[in-house]
Amino acid sequence: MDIRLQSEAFDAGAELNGFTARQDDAGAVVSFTGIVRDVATGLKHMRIEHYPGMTEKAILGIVTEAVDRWELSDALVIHRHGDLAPTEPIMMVATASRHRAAAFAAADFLMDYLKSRAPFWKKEMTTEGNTWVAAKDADEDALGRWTEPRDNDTSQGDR
Amino acid sequence: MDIRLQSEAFDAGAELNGFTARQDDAGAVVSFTGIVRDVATGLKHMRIEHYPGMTEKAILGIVTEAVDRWELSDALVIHRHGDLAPTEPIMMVATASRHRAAAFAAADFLMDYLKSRAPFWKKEMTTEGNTWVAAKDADEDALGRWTEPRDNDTSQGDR
Amino acid sequence: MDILYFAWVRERIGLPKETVETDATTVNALVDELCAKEERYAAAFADISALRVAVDQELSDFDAPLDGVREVAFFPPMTGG
Amino acid sequence: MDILYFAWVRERIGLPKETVETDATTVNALVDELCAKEERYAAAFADISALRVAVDQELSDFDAPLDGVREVAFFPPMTGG
Repeated sequence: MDIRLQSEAFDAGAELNGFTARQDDAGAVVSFTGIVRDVATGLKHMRIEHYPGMTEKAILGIVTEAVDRWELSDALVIHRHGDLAPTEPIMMVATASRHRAAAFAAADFLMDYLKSRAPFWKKEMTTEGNTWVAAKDADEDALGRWTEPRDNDTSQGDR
Repeated sequence: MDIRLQSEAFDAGAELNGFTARQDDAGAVVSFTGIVRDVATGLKHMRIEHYPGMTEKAILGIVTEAVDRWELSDALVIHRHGDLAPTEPIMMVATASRHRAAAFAAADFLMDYLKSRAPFWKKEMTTEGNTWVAAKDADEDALGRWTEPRDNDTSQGDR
Repeated sequence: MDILYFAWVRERIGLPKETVETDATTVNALVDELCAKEERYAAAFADISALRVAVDQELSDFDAPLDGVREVAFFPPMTGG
Repeated sequence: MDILYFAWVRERIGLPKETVETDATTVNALVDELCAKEERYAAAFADISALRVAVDQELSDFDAPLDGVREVAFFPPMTGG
């Protein structure tokens, strides 16, 4: 497992290649990259606040749960904090597994949990003013998908 | 949409970065990379046969369906044929969307359909002999997941 | 009509493509004609449930009509991705 | 006990962290103590359903006990990812 919390930008493609190269028995690698969208009129940057100490623990807990539950070969989470410019990557998740269904489900799960259970808060700094991004009910609801064991977790055979 | 059928190896990380850079309103990018695993004892290479003419049409049809159904910003499919060495990427899929749920669902859908509906056949060339990879019932069954419209298609708000 | 074979179907029949003259009106009738031709065809088509067929490059069924069709392909279930 | 505030809770209260002496036995009791202190606390805690709490860096509930606790943090629902 590779977990990084950082203010620096990162290269998602290079991270994906590095992660993939570290696998030796995983036929399936799924990645998610979250990017700062220029949706707010005149977005200057996205500011991401976090809770040092708790953030690392929360991410580690979520990643450990995903690795155990889907018997992943490996998982990667990179999450930035501080000021991010539009089009920069905010964070990425990658999962590796022998089975594509497990890799997809685990990456999807990691995103849902990082979104609503890791202590990050986004603020859009725009030419019109600064606004905290509101949490969405749909994001909280999405967590409900993971409370029941899914019968297709690792049953879908080779990749 | 970017669809490539090729015998040459490709750089999944560079492709992910290129795809992401081409988006301007998508906050979510999901990728899947399929890699030749060295599972068969003494695998020398994986040979992938395809049906020239039909393959391109089948992939285009699948990608078009995914883009329409999940209102994707963009989608990428690269699939190789010919002889592939262990640890080389076989294929990749990438999807871009404003919504992470749509990007995940569409990539998952693309994989299920490429696996069972695009005319490719894998043969493992090993030191012990050569064996056609058998299709798995689970892969065929997986297609059933997509016949009913999913209510979370694009409803999960921002990313 | 062009008939194409892929993967182990191609290997079993021993050729990737052939052009046949046929009056078969369905894929099933075409398969019967081919099987009558030579043992290797009968062997390849012994278990039709293990095969798939594409008609003019579209996945199809064995009872599909062949009226106006230019190309039929036989192959095992696909294993892409 | 260290009390931490994040995001708009931090902005509304006007500080990221403070150390308080308290006999509060639950998070709710601590919130009541803070609200009694100054108007800006009452404003920040006006709608508790809009807030989340972490006790010793674990997400928790407002009725959680504070026995032996060293750090409590208040913040709005998270928006990571």
